[in-house]
Amino acid sequence: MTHGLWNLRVRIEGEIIKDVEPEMGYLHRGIEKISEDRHYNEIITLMDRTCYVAGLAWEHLFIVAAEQALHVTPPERAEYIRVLSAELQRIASHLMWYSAFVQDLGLMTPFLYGMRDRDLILDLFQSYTGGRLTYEYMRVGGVRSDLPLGFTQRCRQVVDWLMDRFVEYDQLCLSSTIFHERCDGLGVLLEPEAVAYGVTGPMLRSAGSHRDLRKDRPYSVYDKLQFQVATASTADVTGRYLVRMEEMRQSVRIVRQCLDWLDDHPGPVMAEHLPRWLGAPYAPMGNESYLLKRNYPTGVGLSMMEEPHGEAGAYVVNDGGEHPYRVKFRSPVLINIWAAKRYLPGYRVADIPPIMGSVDVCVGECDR
Amino acid sequence: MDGTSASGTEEKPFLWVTRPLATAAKQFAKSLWRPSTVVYPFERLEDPKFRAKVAVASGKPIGVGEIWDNYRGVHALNINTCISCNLCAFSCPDVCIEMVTVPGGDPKHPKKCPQIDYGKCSFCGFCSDACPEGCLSMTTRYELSVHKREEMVYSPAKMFDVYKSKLPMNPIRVERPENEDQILLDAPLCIGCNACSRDCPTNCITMLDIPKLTPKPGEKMPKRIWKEPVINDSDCVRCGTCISVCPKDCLFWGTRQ
Amino acid sequence: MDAKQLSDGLATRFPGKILGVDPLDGTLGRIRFDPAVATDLFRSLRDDYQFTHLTLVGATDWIDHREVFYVLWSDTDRLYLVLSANLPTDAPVIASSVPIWPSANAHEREAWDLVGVKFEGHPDLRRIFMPEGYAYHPLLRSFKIHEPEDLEVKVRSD
Amino acid sequence: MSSVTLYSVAYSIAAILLGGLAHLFPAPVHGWLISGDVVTALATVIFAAILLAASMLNTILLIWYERKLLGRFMDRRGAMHVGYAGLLQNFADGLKLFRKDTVRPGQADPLGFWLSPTAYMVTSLVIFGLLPISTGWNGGSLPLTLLLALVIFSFAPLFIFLGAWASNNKYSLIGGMRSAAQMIAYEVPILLAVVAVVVLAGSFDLNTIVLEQRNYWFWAPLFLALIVFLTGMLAEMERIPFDLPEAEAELVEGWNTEYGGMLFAFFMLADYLRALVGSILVVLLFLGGWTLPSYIPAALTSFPLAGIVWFMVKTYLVFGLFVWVRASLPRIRTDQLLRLGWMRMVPLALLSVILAALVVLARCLPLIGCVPSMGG
Amino acid sequence: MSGQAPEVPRPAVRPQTDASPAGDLPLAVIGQPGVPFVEIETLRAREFIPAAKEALSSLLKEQAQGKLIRPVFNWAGRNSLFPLHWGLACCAIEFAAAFGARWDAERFGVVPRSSPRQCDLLIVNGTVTWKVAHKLIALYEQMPEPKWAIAMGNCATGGGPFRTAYSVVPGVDKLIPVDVYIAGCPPRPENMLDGILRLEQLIKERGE
Repeated sequence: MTHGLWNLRVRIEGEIIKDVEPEMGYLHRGIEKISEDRHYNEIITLMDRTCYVAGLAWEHLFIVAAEQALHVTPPERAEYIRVLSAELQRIASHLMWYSAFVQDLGLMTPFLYGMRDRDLILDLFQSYTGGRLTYEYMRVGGVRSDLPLGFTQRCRQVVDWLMDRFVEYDQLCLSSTIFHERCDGLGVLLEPEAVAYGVTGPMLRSAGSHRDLRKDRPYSVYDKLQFQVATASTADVTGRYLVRMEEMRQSVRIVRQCLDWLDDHPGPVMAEHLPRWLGAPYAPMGNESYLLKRNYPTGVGLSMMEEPHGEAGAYVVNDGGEHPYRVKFRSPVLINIWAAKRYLPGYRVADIPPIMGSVDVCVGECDR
Repeated sequence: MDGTSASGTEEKPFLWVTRPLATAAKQFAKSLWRPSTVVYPFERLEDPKFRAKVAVASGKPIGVGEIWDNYRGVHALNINTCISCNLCAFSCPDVCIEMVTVPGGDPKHPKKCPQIDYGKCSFCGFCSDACPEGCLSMTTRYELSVHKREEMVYSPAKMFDVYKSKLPMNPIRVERPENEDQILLDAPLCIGCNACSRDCPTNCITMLDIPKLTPKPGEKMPKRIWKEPVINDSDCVRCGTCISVCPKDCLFWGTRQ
Repeated sequence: MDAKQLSDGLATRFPGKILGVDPLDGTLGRIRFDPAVATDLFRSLRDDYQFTHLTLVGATDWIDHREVFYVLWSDTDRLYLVLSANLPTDAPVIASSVPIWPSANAHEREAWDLVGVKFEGHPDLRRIFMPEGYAYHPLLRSFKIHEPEDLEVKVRSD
Repeated sequence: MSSVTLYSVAYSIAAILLGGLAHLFPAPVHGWLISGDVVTALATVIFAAILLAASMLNTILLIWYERKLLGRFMDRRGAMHVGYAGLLQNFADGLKLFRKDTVRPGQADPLGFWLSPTAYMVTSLVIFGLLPISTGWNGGSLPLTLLLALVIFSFAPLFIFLGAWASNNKYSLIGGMRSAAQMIAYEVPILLAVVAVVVLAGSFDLNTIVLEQRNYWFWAPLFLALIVFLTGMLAEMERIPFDLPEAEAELVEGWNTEYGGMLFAFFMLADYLRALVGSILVVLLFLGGWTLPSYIPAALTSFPLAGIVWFMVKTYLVFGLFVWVRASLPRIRTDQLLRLGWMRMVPLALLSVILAALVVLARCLPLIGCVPSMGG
Repeated sequence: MSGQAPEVPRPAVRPQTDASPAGDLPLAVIGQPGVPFVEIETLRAREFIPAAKEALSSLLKEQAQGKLIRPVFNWAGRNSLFPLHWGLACCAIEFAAAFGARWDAERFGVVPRSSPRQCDLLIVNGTVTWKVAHKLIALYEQMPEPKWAIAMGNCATGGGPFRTAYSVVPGVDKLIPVDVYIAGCPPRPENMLDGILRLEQLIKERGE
């Protein structure tokens, strides 16, 4: 599959799927284990690689959990920059999904359009984080650096351009009879079943649910931003397409609001009063008994976020040391793939690529 | 609950497949003269000459600008200003930096500079953020393909060559927090061995004489030199070398009251 | 519904089995419970308190015991609830929550794979990430990771 | 111009060669060498060689053309560094595939595995001997050229299925079965659309069909048949949107999954040969072949080999249409494809046959006695 | 942030990294010798590939002494490298971006194919875990000669940031012979193209 490394065992009768068994773990890299041996800020380098199409969203996820566990509050400007990054990342991730999905349908051209327009967003990321795919941008207590000069203007240019391109994408897919023939009524997963199977994100919202953690449980500064939750009622592949397209438009809306706010409110992007190993470069810590003597607060951080693929979660246990004691992630993709047992049987073998393509699989995050 | 129903009312099939055909034809006409391809070995994105042509969609430059200045590529090392503080090696999450001896130090103080194995480096920039002297920074060079695994290890001299080639360097300097922790001394444990002062890369530790204590009756006096390190906080780069060399673990991080 | 209400309600239903409630930012709190009542507690939470979503099941190894935690989401209250239960190291067994929340399937397999917590009543408790037949549970604290020894550079012979 | 034909060119080359050669031999051999039979035999061989070279060259050019065109549709450049504008790219690909190791899977059936690509290639090549490119530039003007070409054209599913089965790979087999079903399903509408053309032209001879289009090209009265024929040809060529035998997302590479090296090159080349044949057939049947409308200035139509030039221009434009479709449409599903073939295309083709009959009728109407004779 | 500290059991002594409390539990990770299924596969690849290459090259030396043909085939081979369409991890995204509109690797005749039988080049673009290692070897063995391999990114080169993990192969050159290494995490698409160009250079110099 174009979406990465996983295996779907399918039992078929003729062309009809009877039962499926997803097989994961081909990209299990022990990120949770490695995290236990790393400083909080160093885990960010792993976060970018956990979900390689939505690195900044996962950085945000982990950093919020870590801040909660460490009792650190970031300045508001940093929060806005994080939300801006997460929303741009949502657009980039959805564009990547679009590219892979249409390729599964056999459409070559939109794949290239999607990648081309995604590169523009990656250019924006590169201009302020310094990386194309792995950003290492957020830190406990803020972000690494402020936005460069002229960034907001460039960003507005890009999102304006993207808004025009979304129309083009719809013309290539929605306006095609073949697309509807291929996608309508496929992979139906109705809301009660989706809830029972723990499916989240665009897959759940395509079934008519309004569940979006950005609205339901506003984290960061989402309660100050105006946007709507994209939903569809068909619960099929077309519905997921529609929800993601609308989400990109809503993300552009959020991005514009964030840019307006950032233009007007300069300020620091890093919190003050951080513990030694968070605010400054790492250095030998010395005898651990001194560390215990200082009695840093312990804590548990739980952050749940609406990541492009669905609801992601991070659970961080801080036992007062320089490394977290335990880091546990909730991967939306793992559960969304798992529910294939529910939404795949009954369709044809040729329907597997569009249905699984509409799930938006990112194996790195699924296997961790 | 405010939600929007993503119905996509604007785009409905019109005459089966004519709309997508028209869209593709439009793009064909647009990219006939200049597609958005960067002809890589001949045109390079980081070259200012091509910035107006690339980052484009079909010949129309958008979102371009100085996007390359922050790029984190190969490191440039200024050997001359490196103080061998070891901070880059400590801050590396991937343990890819090794401090190797370079000529130029005195015999007591061998000069050590970072050697980076790009086969392990994840280009996170923590090392250049940590560098207190700004001598290790990242450039916009990214071509790193080699035939042999050994060629991926960049020695200090090789990184100095990168520095001398005057590539654009990552301008981001992460500011150090104002209320940084200082290095404190657990005075009763100190034996005055001078190790911290000897190895301090910035020479900010001076050993001062302290009054000799007379043991109380019945108490055994530790064998020690009657000196104690005093650290000049304004010069200290917080590299922790003193902590790691201290034989008695009597230095630690803390806030001076 | 607030944490007090919920914990009081649960305490009356399961006397002596709710071991305490810790506050946790952004959630109703963290309820520690006795693993013996796991199934009943889950059913009660789903049916009586509308915690319809099971978001996360995970486990932590605390050397002297293992902790299983559940994160639940209530659609009516829009709040998270964290449950946690301590299991002894020598017999880390708890009743599975798959019959109540099917979404726990993959999570519990992962917890078994990585931390070695057994879920009784799970329909298909196999390893999920590591290959079948792998001998260890890698997220136990006693399992050490280390720099690979065999990292010397190899040159192709021809 | 009209006197020069491909065969006459081949014949004169053979005569010159043999004449030169004959001087080296004594009289009996000399006489035998310049006798008509020998010259004819050699001329035939040369004729075939010219055809082979021309069709191969055109096919390779066609692949290049598609890659460049597709690149522009996708806002990129396509092959451009190997040779001028990537012209040598496909030669490099072919040479490399020729040079590469050919692996036969251990469980594969040797005969079918080796035979099918070769046969597929050969059957695709043979058709070129039948297609007229300009006046006199064809192999043989049989009365049933069109039928013969289509019959040879429809051998392909047999060999594809054979090769797929012989590979002993489940993806190949599924791909081969899909391919066979698809090709057989679309034979019917194609033949019906051809019937419409034949009704209008009154002949199975491609030369006659082209000549019948002197006054008006057949696409105007037979627009429906053209649509059916184009769709059917897309399915026969297994191009997007009908490339499900090679659906990469579900079947690795379809029926040529196990083929590598030269055998894969055969399959690839034969695919494009068939694409070329399809485009040529569209031009011959609907777009007037090498003829041009009378309002085109004579200067554009009377230079040497103008017929061939215009014919190739038309062929490449038609192929460009196929590329355009490939660039903008997704792939459809097997059952939808078959439903489209049987439920939509066959009735449309039948309708177009009726239309063609009506056109013929309308043409006859002014003639005396036509209508009563039909009644009686 | 309300600063409420939920009660977290603080371990009395933080486990030290070097001392193992469970002494009898070996430090073994699956990659070390003693775990059969990977080992067997590894050995097979290690011995099979050089032998096959040797046989092929000796065959070539005997038959194709021609000075004319070899360069032509060399030119063809290096200008039409078909990589396997196989995405592993992060680098696969950049691999895809290199085939996107902006970089368009097809300019060099690099066209990804899905079937290993039609490929010349295996670009290992991502972390290789022990679970997938034998599949990687199988794919490499299915590719017909002559063939090349590129280790793209640090994970393929030496395990990258995950090399300490229990499930990751520390470098794909433990499994298959690698011709060109590309450093980067992940490498930019330009960097990947640079690697392919370097491989072309290598083929030109070294022959096949």
